[in-house]
Amino acid sequence: MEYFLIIISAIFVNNILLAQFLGICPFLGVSGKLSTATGMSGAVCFVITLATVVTYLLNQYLLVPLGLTFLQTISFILVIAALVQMVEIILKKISPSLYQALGIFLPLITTNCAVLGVAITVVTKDFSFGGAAPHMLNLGQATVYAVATSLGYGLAMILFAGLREHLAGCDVPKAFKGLPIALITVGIMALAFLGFSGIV
Amino acid sequence: MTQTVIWTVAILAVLGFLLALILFWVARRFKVEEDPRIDEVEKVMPGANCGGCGFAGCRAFADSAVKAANMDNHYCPVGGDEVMQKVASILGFTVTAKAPQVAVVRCNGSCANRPVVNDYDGAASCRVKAALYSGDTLCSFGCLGCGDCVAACQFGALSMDPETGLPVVDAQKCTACGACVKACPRHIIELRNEGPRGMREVVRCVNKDKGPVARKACAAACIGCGLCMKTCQHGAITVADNLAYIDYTKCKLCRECEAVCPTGAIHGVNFPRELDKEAVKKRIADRKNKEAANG
Amino acid sequence: MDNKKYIVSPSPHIHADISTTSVMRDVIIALSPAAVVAILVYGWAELLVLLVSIVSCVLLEWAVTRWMMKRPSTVGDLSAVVTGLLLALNLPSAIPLWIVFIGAVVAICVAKLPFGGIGQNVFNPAITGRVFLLVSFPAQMTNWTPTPGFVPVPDAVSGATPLSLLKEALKGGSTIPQFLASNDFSMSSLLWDIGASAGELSAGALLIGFIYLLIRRVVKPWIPLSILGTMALISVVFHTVNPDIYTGPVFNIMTGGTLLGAFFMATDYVTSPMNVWGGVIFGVGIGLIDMMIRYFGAYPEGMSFAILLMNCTVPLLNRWFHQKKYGRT
Amino acid sequence: MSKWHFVTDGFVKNNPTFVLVLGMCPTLATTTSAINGLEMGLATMFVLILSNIVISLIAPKVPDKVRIPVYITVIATFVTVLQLLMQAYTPAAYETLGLFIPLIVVNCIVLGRAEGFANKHGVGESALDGIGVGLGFTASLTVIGLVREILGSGSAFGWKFISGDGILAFVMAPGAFLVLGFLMVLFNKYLAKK
Amino acid sequence: MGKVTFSRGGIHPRDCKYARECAIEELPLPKTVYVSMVQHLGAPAKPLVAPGDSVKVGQVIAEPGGFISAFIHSPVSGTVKGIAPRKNLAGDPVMHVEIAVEGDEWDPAIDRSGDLVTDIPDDKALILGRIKACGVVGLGGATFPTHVKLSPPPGKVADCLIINGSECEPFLTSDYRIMIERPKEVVVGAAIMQKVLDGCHCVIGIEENKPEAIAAIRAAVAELGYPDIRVQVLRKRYPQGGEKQLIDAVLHRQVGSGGLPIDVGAVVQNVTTSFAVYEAVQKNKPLISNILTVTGDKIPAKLQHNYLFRIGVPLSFVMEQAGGIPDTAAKIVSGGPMMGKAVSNLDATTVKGTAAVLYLSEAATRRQKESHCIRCGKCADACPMGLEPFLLNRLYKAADLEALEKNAAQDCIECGCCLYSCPAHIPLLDHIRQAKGQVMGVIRARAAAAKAAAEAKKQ
Amino acid sequence: MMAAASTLKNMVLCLTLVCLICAAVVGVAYAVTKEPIDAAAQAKTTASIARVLPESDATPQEGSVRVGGTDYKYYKVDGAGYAIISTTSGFGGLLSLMVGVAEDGTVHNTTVLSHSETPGLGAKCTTDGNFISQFQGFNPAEKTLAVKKDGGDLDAITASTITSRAYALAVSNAVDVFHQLKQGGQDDE
Ligand SMILES: Cc1cc2nc3c(=O)[nH]c(=O)nc-3n(C[C@H](O)[C@H](O)[C@H](O)COP(=O)(O)O)c2cc1C
Ligand SMILES: Cc1cc2nc3c(=O)[nH]c(=O)nc-3n(C[C@H](O)[C@H](O)[C@H](O)COP(=O)(O)O)c2cc1C
Ligand SMILES: Cc1cc2nc3c(=O)[nH]c(=O)nc-3n(C[C@H](O)[C@H](O)[C@H](O)COP(=O)(O)O)c2cc1C
Ligand SMILES: Cc1cc2nc3c(=O)[nH]c(=O)nc-3n(C[C@H](O)[C@H](O)[C@H](O)CO)c2cc1C
Ligand code: SF4
Ligand code: SF4
Ligand code: SF4
Ligand code: SF4
Ligand code: FES
Repeated sequence: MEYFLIIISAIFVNNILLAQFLGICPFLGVSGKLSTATGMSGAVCFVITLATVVTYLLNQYLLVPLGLTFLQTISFILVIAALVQMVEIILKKISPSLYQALGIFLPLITTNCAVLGVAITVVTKDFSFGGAAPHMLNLGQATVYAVATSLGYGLAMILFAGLREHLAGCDVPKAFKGLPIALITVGIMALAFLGFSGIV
Repeated sequence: MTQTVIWTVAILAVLGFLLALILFWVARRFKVEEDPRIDEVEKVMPGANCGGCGFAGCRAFADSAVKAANMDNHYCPVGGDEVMQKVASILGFTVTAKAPQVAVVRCNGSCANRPVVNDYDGAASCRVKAALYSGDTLCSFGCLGCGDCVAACQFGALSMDPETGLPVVDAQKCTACGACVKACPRHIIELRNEGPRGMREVVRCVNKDKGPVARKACAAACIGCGLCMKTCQHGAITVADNLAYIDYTKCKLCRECEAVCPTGAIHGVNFPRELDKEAVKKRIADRKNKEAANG
Repeated sequence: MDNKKYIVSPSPHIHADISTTSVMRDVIIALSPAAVVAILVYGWAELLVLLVSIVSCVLLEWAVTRWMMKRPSTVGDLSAVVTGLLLALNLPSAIPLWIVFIGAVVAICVAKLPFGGIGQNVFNPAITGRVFLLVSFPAQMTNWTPTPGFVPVPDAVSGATPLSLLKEALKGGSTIPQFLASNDFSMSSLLWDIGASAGELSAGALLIGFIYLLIRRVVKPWIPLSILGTMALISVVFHTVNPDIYTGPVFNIMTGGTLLGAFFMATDYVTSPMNVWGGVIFGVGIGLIDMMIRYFGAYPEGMSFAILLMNCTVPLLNRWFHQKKYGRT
Repeated sequence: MSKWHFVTDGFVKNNPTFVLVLGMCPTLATTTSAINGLEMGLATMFVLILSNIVISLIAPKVPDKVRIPVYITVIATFVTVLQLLMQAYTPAAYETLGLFIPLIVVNCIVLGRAEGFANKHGVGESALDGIGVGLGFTASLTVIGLVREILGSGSAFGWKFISGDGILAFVMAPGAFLVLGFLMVLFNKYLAKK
Repeated sequence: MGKVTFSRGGIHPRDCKYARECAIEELPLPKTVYVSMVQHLGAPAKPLVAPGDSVKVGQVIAEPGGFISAFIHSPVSGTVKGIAPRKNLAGDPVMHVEIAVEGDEWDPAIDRSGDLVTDIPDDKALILGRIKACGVVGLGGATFPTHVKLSPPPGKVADCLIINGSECEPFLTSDYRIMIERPKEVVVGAAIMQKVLDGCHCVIGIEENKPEAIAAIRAAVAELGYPDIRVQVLRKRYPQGGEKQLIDAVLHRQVGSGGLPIDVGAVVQNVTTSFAVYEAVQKNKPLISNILTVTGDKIPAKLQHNYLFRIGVPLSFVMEQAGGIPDTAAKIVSGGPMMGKAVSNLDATTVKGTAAVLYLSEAATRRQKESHCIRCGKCADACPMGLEPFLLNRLYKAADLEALEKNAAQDCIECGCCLYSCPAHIPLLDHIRQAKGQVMGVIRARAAAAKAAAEAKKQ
Repeated sequence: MMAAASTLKNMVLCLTLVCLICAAVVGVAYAVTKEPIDAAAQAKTTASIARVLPESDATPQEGSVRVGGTDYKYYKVDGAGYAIISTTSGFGGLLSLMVGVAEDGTVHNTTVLSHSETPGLGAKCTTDGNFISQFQGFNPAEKTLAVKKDGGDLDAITASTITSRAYALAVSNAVDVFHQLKQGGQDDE
């Protein structure tokens, strides 16, 4: 049950993009086309999950025992940066078309707050689901949390990309063209997602 | 305390070392070869992605140019010679300079010259109108006035003149990409050499009807009388299908044709002074007389 | 023959007697029974809310298109009137009028015109306005004290909708039977939903309007049917499993904004899928989300949120579902 | 030649929020009030200036393949230093800004300037650029925060001018997006023309 | 069998068959006729006469210019004045043979008597030869050469001949008049074609709003007693007469995209074509005349007519004879209000396929200002081909040819239901027609390239 | 300026070196700020205790106790009472309070240590004077620690019953902890 609540919470109630404001730059940047958005979501999902697990272990078995939790930021980002670069190199080889589409945004996953944000949140925040006492997530829960969060990222991204593709064919006033109307769209999406509040 | 510092340094150093090692290995294992010149060429392209070069966009152009044996089939009209020179130097080719061109509208059937005889009520599109019928005037060759060319120009170089109902080209903005040429269903727009200081001599008519029919349809129509052809000393003018055409590569801008055209279908643009028709006519007459005397 | 200029155009040469304006006029006609009932029950206050909402929507649309967007005004198509009307029918009659105005601003100047105006907005304007107000003014938006009406009504429950009272009670740990016992109204009187937003007031009036729309072929029934069907199905299952904390299908369909939303707001052409099957998925999604919010969420009911959320999926549904073509399998 | 423009560019021409559209997360998350926006902006500026300086110094010696990890390490160092300093001297601000202080590491502006400016320019110019972009960022955040505070809480820089609540949506997530969107329209319309 | 109709889309415009009670009158001859060389689908015909030649009614004056093309005969007797381009309906120059009318002398091979000939020749080749020699083309709109249609390509068999008597467009009444005035000839024509198609079934489809025609044809069928011809009543719905829709309604079969009726074993011919086939085969009379309706909205009854006209008569002459152009007319259409062509050149001449001169008032025809699509889906509901016109319109504007082809722009039959139904008054069909043309161009180019590649491989 | 080549040696050297230097910087910064950070944390605790308990010269003694399966951290201030940290689930997440319970069992004052409630709604639990003042001098023996909707004696924050409920529960739990401590204390003595 707790896993289920973690999933619902991470995807809908505390959606990483629409409620937590993490990873907005690539969200705005690559959502112009549905295909790109889908690719990016996949990449982010993969990186977030991997990064969360690795950093969780790093924190749990190295930093905490040594009392070096102040090194979280710097060591986490190092791990993430290396991970992303690896994904980039591998993707370029395996799927050049996806690589082309994601263009400059792959390196930007490194600087995607979502990845570091989830990694840090998981090891610093207490959670409480379904009336359980506040506690830190264990490795399994952290992994589920990471996967669900990135699914929430993907959901918002894909919906948004669909909306933006539609908007591309609309006669949007000049001053609103591009990002302003995109931001207004996200704003209303965020408004809609507030409907889920209180579910978990 | 010092212990903390030591641990800090140790951990980060080891981490950095390990990561660098892994990265290096991955980079080697998954190496991809791509011609780096594609990126270089793309960088010097204008990036308008207008397709004026005949490729699907600037990158497609670059991709193809890199593979090409020479630059004959690759010319970016927007970037012009300057850009092509750069591309050629990247790829080690030579290019022959092309004279700068500009779009020219070859119709002068303004509302005043060409009476409207019916009331078009379909979609505001030259294409649709052309597919339907010969147009709302008696000229079945001239401009339809719905501005498809204006919509096609992504450089904002074309606009409809509300007074004449005809498109006008802003030569400053025109990049000679040719989009308007393709868009016009009546083939009214043509790309021509810009000419010295922008001076050009143009027959502003495409009507191929016989003289009287053309005349009835439009006061400014070319009636194919051939006076201009006879006058031109440089052989720049041909008349076919009742229509005169000036070959801009041969035209020497003497403006004699303009002076003799009975309907005023020939226009000189960007000349510093207005044409003194009588003076030119006199000059022609003198010359003819002399020739007659000699011959 | 003569010099008359005859019209020339591609075929067809005739057109159905229909326009955007006529469609919107039908929606207005269809909504008027509900509006009349609301005015009768809630009196002058309701009338003012309606007036302020409609007038602000229309004036804002006019002013913004003319002065800020520099485009020909589109108020003639009456869609702003529909938006104003639906917004008003979604608000409590006791709401301060300046809040109504803010709702209109959001509906027209945030949800509609920045997207290019009629036909191009991706979110339902009236619902965006209402949800914005719900989030921004939780106290005022949940004050359902009935204002004095023109006709006497029995059983006036004051202060809150039965739904929100029930939600409170359930969150506080009591069960439905306890709730009914501790309040002096019966389940059936809950259905004659007095402390509710004007539009929720009368299922009958809404149904009449909807039937009118069906007859005039303005809307098709698939979306409302799939919403109501989904809600009924979920309620039946949950209610059967645990009647103490899960309300039943009749209650869920007859209370809150369900009918108004299903009949008039989920069917907005612009913000719903074009295809029948897309529409069914859209409706099922709305039903699911609304029930999820009703049973588990912070809000007593979630029709507006559900529609707004499913609005986000419309471009994708339009992409995935297409009409069956002649001669192709 | 005056280098003053490296600073002023950050306000309009290279405005990180409205023109470069980077660092959106803190921009949206921390601007619930003018003060919060201001604090976030200053914190970012601190890192931006220092990392710009250091990166412009070391850039020539960094191999391409490890460029990003190296830059990030440098930035992360300054962020950690900032975290420690804030914990020590401005604990209240540290708490309000929360997660978004460590996230300065991944603020696209910082890395973006490192990649896009500092590794091609000298130390002095990089420092000025850091100041300019940092100030631009701070100014944008403060303005967004101010608008959201006025609309959402009926106060400005903590000074309350109406009793009761404002329009709550503006202090919540949707308001962040909407305010940014509409401010961007105004920015494009009135400032960016120059 | 009850009433049938096609399975999707369609609209219900008002009938407006004001001229239904007007019996067919013979139109007098003008002084000069102009016979167009483009009166059929396919290549223009090649003139066989020279200026100064004198011709008789029914004499061949032009031969087919290709496989899909047809003979053209002189509709009058007189002297050929000239062969020159002349503007057609749309103002485009087209080759015409100008003939000065002198008397009315017919080619003697033509049987001009009114007697009904019911004995059908046995020789298929002979029948087809006569149809071809008489220049019969489809009179239902497309003017496709009938003999081509009646010769299915090898490997394809017709199992049903459908005679199209739906006349689903508002205003038009010429098919209706033929059915009630010459029902037997129509039925004999059908039987002839049935024979050519090796005795397949034959269904005569007539819309329910023409009860008299249904009765007349039924009576004729019963009286003549040809085997396997039946009358099918169709529900009133436009475009019931579109052949794809008609086949769907009658046979419950759908012709695939880019396919022909014969692919599903059907051949569709119009009732007046059937009449023309009768005259060609039984009376040796070439297609030199046809029936047209002169009608319109808000015009007096005396201006409404059904005329038997000689092909080549200028439209202006027809209108003059019919009582002049009414003042209320804002648009003159050649053909029906849904598919007809607006006339921009009143001096254009009638051709084999001319079916009506229609006067429309400003109120009935003026297009309203276009506004934004409100995504009501009415266009998609109305489209009988199951297309999504709003989408095609958008894709056309985005110049996305690939997506246009994927969404079947090429399948549009140009019925106009979408534009008719759109509350936002978007010129959907205007754009879709363009889109269709562009997609067809792509498809043709691809087919040509494939063919060239295949040929290159062979060698 | 040309970057150094991406050879193995360069890459490893560079990254390791940078890490080394950075680590040193961070380590030193940590060493330097450790004391001020601890002091700041201490100051915050002291300030919180000072807010929730009557003035006293005694130094707070930190302790921890398990009540109902949950561990509670508390500070005992001799002569003033107990400052108990009590955490419950609010609307948006956890709501952590420090509750000062005077020796006589009345609540002296409360303060919010951390919360993630909605700004403008639940977040008012830190600012809404009317709400907060209800807890000052609250005597659980006389009144019920619950919001009025639940049959208690507390007015909820407008439109934030859930937060108010969580707040009341946290205080009520703290009172329980106090009683447990009292009992335990008596047992000890
Ligand atoms: C939209 C549409 C409507 C049509 N309506 C009729 C009609 O009412 N009557 C008719 O005979 N043909 C109609 N046609 C033409 C038929 O599709 C078909 O071409 C014709 O019946 C074939 O007979 P024909 O070759 O004898 O002309 C219509 C075609 C289209 C595309
Ligand atoms: C290029 C072309 C080839 C055709 N070939 C045949 C054919 O072989 N057999 C046939 O029955 N009809 C053939 N048709 C006729 C069409 O099926 C159709 O009857 C004609 O285009 C008129 O239809 P409409 O009036 O509905 O447009 C052909 C049409 C075209 C355009
Ligand atoms: C976006 C959003 C945020 C909310 N935040 C809070 C909150 O912080 N605290 C709270 O108690 N309720 C919050 N609520 C819940 C509602 O305000 C709920 O109606 C209320 O708690 C119960 O109503 P009442 O307090 O008026 O009885 C929130 C609701 C929404 C939609
Ligand atoms: C059947 C129907 C339902 C409509 N429902 C709404 C609605 O719920 N909210 C609204 O703002 N406008 C509604 N409108 C009006 C209009 O379509 C809407 O404002 C568009 O979103 C404007 O682009 C409706 C119109 C129709 C025809
Ligand atoms: S005017 Fe024509 S050629 Fe010139 S830029 Fe515009 S589209 Fe291209
Ligand atoms: S020049 Fe051609 S495209 Fe331009 S308005 Fe005239 S007809 Fe249309
Ligand atoms: S004209 Fe074409 S797209 Fe429009 S309804 Fe008819 S078949 Fe469909
Ligand atoms: S009928 Fe017109 S308004 Fe309706 S969907 Fe089609 S194009 Fe849009
Ligand atoms: S600041 Fe750019 S992704 Fe968060």
